[in-house]
Amino acid sequence: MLRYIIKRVLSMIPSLILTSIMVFLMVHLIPGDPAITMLGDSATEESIEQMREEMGLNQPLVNQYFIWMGKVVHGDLGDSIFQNKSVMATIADRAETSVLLGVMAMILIVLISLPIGIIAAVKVNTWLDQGISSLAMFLASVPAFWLGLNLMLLFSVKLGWLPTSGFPSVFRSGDWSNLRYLILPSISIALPNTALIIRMTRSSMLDVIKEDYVRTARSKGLTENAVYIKHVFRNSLIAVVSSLGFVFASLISGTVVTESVFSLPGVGQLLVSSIMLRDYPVIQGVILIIALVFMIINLLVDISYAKIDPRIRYTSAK
Amino acid sequence: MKKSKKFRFLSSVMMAVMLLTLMASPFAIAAEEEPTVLRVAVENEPNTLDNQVVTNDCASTIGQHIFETLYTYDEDYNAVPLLAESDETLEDGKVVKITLRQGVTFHNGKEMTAEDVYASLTRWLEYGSRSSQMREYIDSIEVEDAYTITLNFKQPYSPWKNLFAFINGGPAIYPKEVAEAATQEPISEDQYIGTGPYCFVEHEQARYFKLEKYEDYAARDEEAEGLSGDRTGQMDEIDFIPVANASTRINGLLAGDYDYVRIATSDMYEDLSANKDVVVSINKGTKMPLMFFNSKAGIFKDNYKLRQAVLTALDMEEIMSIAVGPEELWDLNGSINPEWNMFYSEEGIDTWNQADPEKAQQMAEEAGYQGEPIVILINNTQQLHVDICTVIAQQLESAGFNVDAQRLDAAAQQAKRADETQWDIHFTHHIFSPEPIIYNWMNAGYAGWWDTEEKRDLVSKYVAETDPEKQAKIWSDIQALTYEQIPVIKTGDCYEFDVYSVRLTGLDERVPLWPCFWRVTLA
Amino acid sequence: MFNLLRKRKVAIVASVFLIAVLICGIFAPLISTFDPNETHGKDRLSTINSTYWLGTDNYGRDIFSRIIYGTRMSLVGSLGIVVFAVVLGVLLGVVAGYLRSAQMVIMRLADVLMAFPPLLLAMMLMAIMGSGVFNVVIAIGAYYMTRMIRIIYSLTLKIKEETYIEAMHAQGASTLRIILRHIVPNLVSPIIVQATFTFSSALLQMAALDFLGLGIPPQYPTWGNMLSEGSRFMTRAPWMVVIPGLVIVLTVLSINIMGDLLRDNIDPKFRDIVKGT
Amino acid sequence: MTASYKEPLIQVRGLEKVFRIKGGMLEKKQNLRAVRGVSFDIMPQETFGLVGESGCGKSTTGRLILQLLRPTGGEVLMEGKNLASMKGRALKEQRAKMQMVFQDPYASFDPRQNIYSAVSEPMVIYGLAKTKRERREKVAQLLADVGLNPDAMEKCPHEFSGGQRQRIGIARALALHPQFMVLDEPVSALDVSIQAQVINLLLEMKSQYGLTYLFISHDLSVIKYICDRVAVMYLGEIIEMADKETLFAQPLHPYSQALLAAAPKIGEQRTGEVLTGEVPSPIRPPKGCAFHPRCPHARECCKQVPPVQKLPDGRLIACWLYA
Amino acid sequence: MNDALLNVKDLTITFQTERGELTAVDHLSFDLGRKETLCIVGESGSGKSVTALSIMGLLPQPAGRVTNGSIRFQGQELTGLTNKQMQGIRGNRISMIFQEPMTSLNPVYTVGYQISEVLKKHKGMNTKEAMRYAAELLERVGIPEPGKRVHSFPHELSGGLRQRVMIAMALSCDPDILIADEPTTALDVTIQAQILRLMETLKQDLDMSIIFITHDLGVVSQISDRTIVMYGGMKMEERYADGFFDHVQHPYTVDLLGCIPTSSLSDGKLMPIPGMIPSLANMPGGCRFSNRCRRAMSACHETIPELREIEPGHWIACHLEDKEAVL
Repeated sequence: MLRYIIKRVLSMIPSLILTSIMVFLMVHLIPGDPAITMLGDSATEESIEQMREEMGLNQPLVNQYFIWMGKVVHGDLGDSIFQNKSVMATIADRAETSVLLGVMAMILIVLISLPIGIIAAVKVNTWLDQGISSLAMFLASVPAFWLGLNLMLLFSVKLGWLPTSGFPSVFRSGDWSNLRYLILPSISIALPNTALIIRMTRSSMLDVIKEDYVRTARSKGLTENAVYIKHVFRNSLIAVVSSLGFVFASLISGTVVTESVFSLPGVGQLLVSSIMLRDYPVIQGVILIIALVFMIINLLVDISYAKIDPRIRYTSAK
Repeated sequence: MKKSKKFRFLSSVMMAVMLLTLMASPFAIAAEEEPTVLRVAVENEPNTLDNQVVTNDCASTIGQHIFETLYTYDEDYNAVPLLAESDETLEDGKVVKITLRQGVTFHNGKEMTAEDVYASLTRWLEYGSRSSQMREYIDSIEVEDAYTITLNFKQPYSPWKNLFAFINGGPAIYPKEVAEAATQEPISEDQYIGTGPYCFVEHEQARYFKLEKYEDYAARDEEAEGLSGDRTGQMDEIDFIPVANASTRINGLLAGDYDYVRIATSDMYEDLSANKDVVVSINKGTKMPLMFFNSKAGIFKDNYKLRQAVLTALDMEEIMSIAVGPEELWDLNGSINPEWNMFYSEEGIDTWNQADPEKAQQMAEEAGYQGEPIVILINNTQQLHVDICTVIAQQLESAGFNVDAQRLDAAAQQAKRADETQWDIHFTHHIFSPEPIIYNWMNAGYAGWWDTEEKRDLVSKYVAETDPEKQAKIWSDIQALTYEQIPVIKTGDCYEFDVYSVRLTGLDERVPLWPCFWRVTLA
Repeated sequence: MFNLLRKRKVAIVASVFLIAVLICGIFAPLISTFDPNETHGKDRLSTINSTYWLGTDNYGRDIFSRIIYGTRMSLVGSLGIVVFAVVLGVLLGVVAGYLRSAQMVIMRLADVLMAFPPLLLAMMLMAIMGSGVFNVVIAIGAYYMTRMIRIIYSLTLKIKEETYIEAMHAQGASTLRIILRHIVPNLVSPIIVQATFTFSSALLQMAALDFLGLGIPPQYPTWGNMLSEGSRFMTRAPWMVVIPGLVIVLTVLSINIMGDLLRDNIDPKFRDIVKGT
Repeated sequence: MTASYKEPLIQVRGLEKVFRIKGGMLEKKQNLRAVRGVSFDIMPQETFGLVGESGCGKSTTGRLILQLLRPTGGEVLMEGKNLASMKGRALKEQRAKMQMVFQDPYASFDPRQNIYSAVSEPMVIYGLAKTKRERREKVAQLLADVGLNPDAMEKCPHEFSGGQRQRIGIARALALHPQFMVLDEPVSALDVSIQAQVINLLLEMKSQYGLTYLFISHDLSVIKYICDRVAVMYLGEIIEMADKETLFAQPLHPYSQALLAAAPKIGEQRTGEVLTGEVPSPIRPPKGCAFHPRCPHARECCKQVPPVQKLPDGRLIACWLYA
Repeated sequence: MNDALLNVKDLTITFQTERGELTAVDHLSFDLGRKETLCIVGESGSGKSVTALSIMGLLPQPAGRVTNGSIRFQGQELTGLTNKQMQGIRGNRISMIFQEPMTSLNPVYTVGYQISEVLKKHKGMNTKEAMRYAAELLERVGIPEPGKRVHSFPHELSGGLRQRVMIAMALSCDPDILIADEPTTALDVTIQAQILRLMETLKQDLDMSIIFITHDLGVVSQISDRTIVMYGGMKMEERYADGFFDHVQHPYTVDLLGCIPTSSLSDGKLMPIPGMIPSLANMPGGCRFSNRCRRAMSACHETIPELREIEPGHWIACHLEDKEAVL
């Protein structure tokens, strides 16, 4: 297993290098630069030019890239232009929110969509199945900001159960009740994504139901429940896990709208604000980290395949 | 088919998680001797509080609690002393001697002396956002003794007092060692040492700016009123929390997460004024949406007739009623400064708000316009700009102009603006300034580059004049020139408004440009 | 096709709705009552009434006409994205599937592009080229292209192993002929299924981009733009956000229903690959 | 039909094929030696049978001859020309002379094509019939030959039964008037009553067009009915090869004997002892005679590779019993 | 045979399809005695597998339904039982093995676990006991190193070994009836011989009867005590095994024998049965074989022939009267 992991990690390096080149080029092609955003609207042209000199933005792009990559190779993503701390530190501040938000959303997604997906598959082509599929598709097409604002109106303003916005750090304050700040945001992230997992669970189970070993399981006299859960669902786990991995990866970077509605200090928000500020090192650092996380999640999903389906671990000589 | 075992097990876990977190929330036990905290939701997160080199409104709202300037404004926006004790003008305005108050200490305990003021002024003159004009007129600054400082001008420069009172992009007073070390880059957070009623504790990115009451603040003895007078802090701690989304800010106020909310959107005005749990307070300072014309290149260069044609086409009432909405939040006012201000003038405003597309089209043809596309640069992060430009584009199209409205984010707009070949009109706004000379279009280096002979000599006459009445007269000539050469077109005055909980006391009836919270108490 | 529809009644409703949307898109000028960009200051934020069938927005523009015209731009945008994703996706997917050498490079590129969230891509493209339909298509299209490449790649691998492909080799058919006459035609039905799901999620992604002001420029009314403008008036004029939101939801729902219908009837061999994600 | 003394049509010399298969996620690449040095000749108008259990390499051998798979060793001569070294145009010309019929009737047709285009495609590739009309006539003729109604041309494969599709497969193979045809288990997937129809059709086609067959199957009774000479394969090697009569009358190699004994005969209830054990893995084949671990007569010398001998009755056998 | 273990009377099974209701099995009746191997032989589409599935109550839902007739097992009517009640019988009193060993076992569980599932369900054993007994079962069906094999996964075993695992699983609760649906069709000839030999020995040792479904007449002659020939969903002929192939009467069975090549050198040219296997949608009227029967008479096309006992233990459903006409 270790040999496989090492091989996969090594194969990540070319991808990361390719990503870094793409990001660097794109970031520097955007009009406007940190000098402008730092000095603001009324600054004169010469003061901006002076600031560019100071920041070393006038050097040829290639040099700037290799200076940056030189540091990245040693694990230092450089320093944020606007917050006088390292890019890694800025991302670390925000990572807590995004990770906790992602994990809570995933828990909700799994708790909601797996059982419903199973029921939809078991009761295929009944009104229940079509009802569930249509509801799932409805949830998938509800705009995130609309869901977020309405949840906030209902649960925070009218009922006052939950706070409206912000998220005081849990690790630093050690106060786990702060998680209540993330309940509404994670619901508004989870619901649209449940549709994908419900559909995936349903369709992969429908494929497995037709397999011979399901008929064998029934011929052994097992109850319908046992057949569906132990035999059918267990075998459709691979397709489900791969789509869960995909959803979790997209959560890390894709929750910008929800973060802006609930004003959560997440990675998505950091990315948007640093693009607005043209904070080059932070933009490049965040995207590299997102790409790395994406690849790590894919690797974890692939490794879990071996656990889920023994055929993948090793094939017999036959 | 009974529910599958797995499903029953999973749903019970989910319920448990939800209940657990709900239980914990409302019962945080309030300790007796809890320090009073004021929670202010602000509209964005400034990347620095170094007011000398940035003009972000939010940086001034927070900054004015930490740093102080030599002068400040009273209710009617006349400059009154703050850190300064008194001043006298000698040699008909070319020399100004300012004596400082004594016993004023910085947050690090060190007493403020002329040395600190000298270093701060020097750094501001060198790199300040709004010091470029004064930099041409100033000759030197001398430290007379520990508490007096002298400004020597090449020619008389009367606006210095208004400039010293305007903290936004103005000369906030820093300790000597901080000011001397500071360059063009904003000072770092550990250097936020001022003389204000609150000292800077901590800034957590995207979470809050925490300020704490400065116990031995040297307050003035006059009665506190607006920004002037005794600024001793009442609340122990103030948290400024950036919340980008306006609806979220308001919902947070209604749900009790915040006590004070900066800038709500205009469409919420009616509902919020009807709501008895909150107080709506309109900002006294006007906000002028402005169209800047490109005087360096393109079809508007030296073509005042075409600019007048554009002005003729615009129906300001429709623009403001659509873009802002409720009457209380906007006025149709052609004058650059509002009515209650001494620089209010009627000069040239008869050509303002004609709303006559046919005449405009005819004037444009006479001015040699053959339908070339007019590029308007819009900053899409400012919703007000987007709304106004949408209506303007519609009106100009119906007056025969060919409009190419380009929406870009703030940095991209500003970058494109720097290149004169890329645009014809760029849209921004300017907050009210007691000292009109610092408005951007008065500065030749600012994008639009209005730099004509008549303007230069009017400006030099203006700055040389020390008598306020005469200065106001010169200003109305400048306004007349503005309506003749049209460097900018103003679409009216609009007012932002803040909303706060009824439990707050000690706030002014109308928000003084940047709200101040040192007199606030939370019932 | 019709007996498929009969089987699922809800599919009939969906197809009728889609046809209606299509007609609105094509004959927008005839159906809409006002010019979508025409502002009527005084009738601002009015509710549903006789003159403005679905009320007006904050600029006083007629919402009904904007929805009708919005159909055109939303459909064109989504169609552009689908075409971009399908054409490049199929091209690269088949090449990666058939030629071992190309497989490494193309799949590596797909991984990298996959890590780029469409939102970020759109933000950068918009900042570089200014807002426009073209860069929205590329930004979102690139993301779905990578998904299409993966699907076509695995489909090609599966078809390549089929006996009739081996029969073609036995008859001396050239690689090009096999790809064009035997592999691509068999990809058509799974492509159609994946295209329907791409179309519906592209519609949503465009609405999200418009909400962040990165999407199609405001002169062209789109459902996304209307949604984002409406978001500011949710309390004051809820219909401004509900109506476009509803139209998006119903359209996406109908497309997905048709997609499901198609996917359940394509060749079972491909069903496990084309999961409609 | 005993072998005529003409030049053999197909000569297979020491044919080898090694597949590099990737084990599971964790195993490194392994060599699967599917065909381990196979040699035989096929005379013109002869039906040569290849019989053996699954995994013995018989299908692979058929594909190697047609160059659908490139051999990793040995050579295949057709009319004296070595196919293994041919490339591009030359190989394409040679392909017209040798065609194949596949086992699974449902998978051997492109579901998108109707019968007319399926059967006429070879003609298009080789430009045999210029105009569409000419092609339609040829296809109609071929369909009639295989006993199908010509107006079936417009229909698609899924509208036909397994037996009919196998007939269309044969029609397609005949389109280029080949000399040699590889039949890879053509009737194994069919029902018994249909099987007989197709077998008779194959025999008719052979006599009508003077074809030469390589008939691959695991069903001994079908091999016995249709073939002239038979080779028995085990784990990638030919262990016994002889005329049908000599082999079926008296199989000598222990594996051939076991194979014949195992096939259930109609009307007989066999009680003899049964061959035990499983076919070993081709990745790590046993040393020497591959059958020795399961062979009842195995001796110490069987661990060395048995010589291939020609017995007086014309039979080739690779077994130490007869060395 | 009133003390029959299982008797099936007038069993009719229909399938709901887009093209309306199709009859897969039409008024089939047969009995199964103790320790007897009944062979049901027929080509594809003859309804043999559907019959087996209906006995187990595993007809594909919701399409398949037993529209009439009865299946009585030890006096208990099975068609009326609920799914819950049938689960008590499946794998316990009646168990089944299938054709494709490659796909009949769940790839993600060890073979031991899949066997222990049956033991835990019907015998109430705990996991440890069940796994230990599973190893014994594997040994009884002739799998080498059963202790190790019980923990291996299906894909690690060859086709033959997997079929042995299926048999072990089916025998785990000493069922009264084992239904085998073409268990050896997918196997190589040598492995098939091993499995058939295993089933014979098991039948001797255990008090169990077997319903063996196949299309291969060679297999029939190897293991059958009594054989039923089915065609188009109906029973054509039924006879005890002794001298079966010399005394078959029904034209279909005779012609079928005529078109099967044997491995003896002596048999002559194959005589194929003309025409195609009838699909359920367009079944010929009257006798189902009438459209392909060399000796079809006008009566054959109109009425379905009655089942007649032409000699003790030998029934045929054919209008032809005297013996000679048949041969």
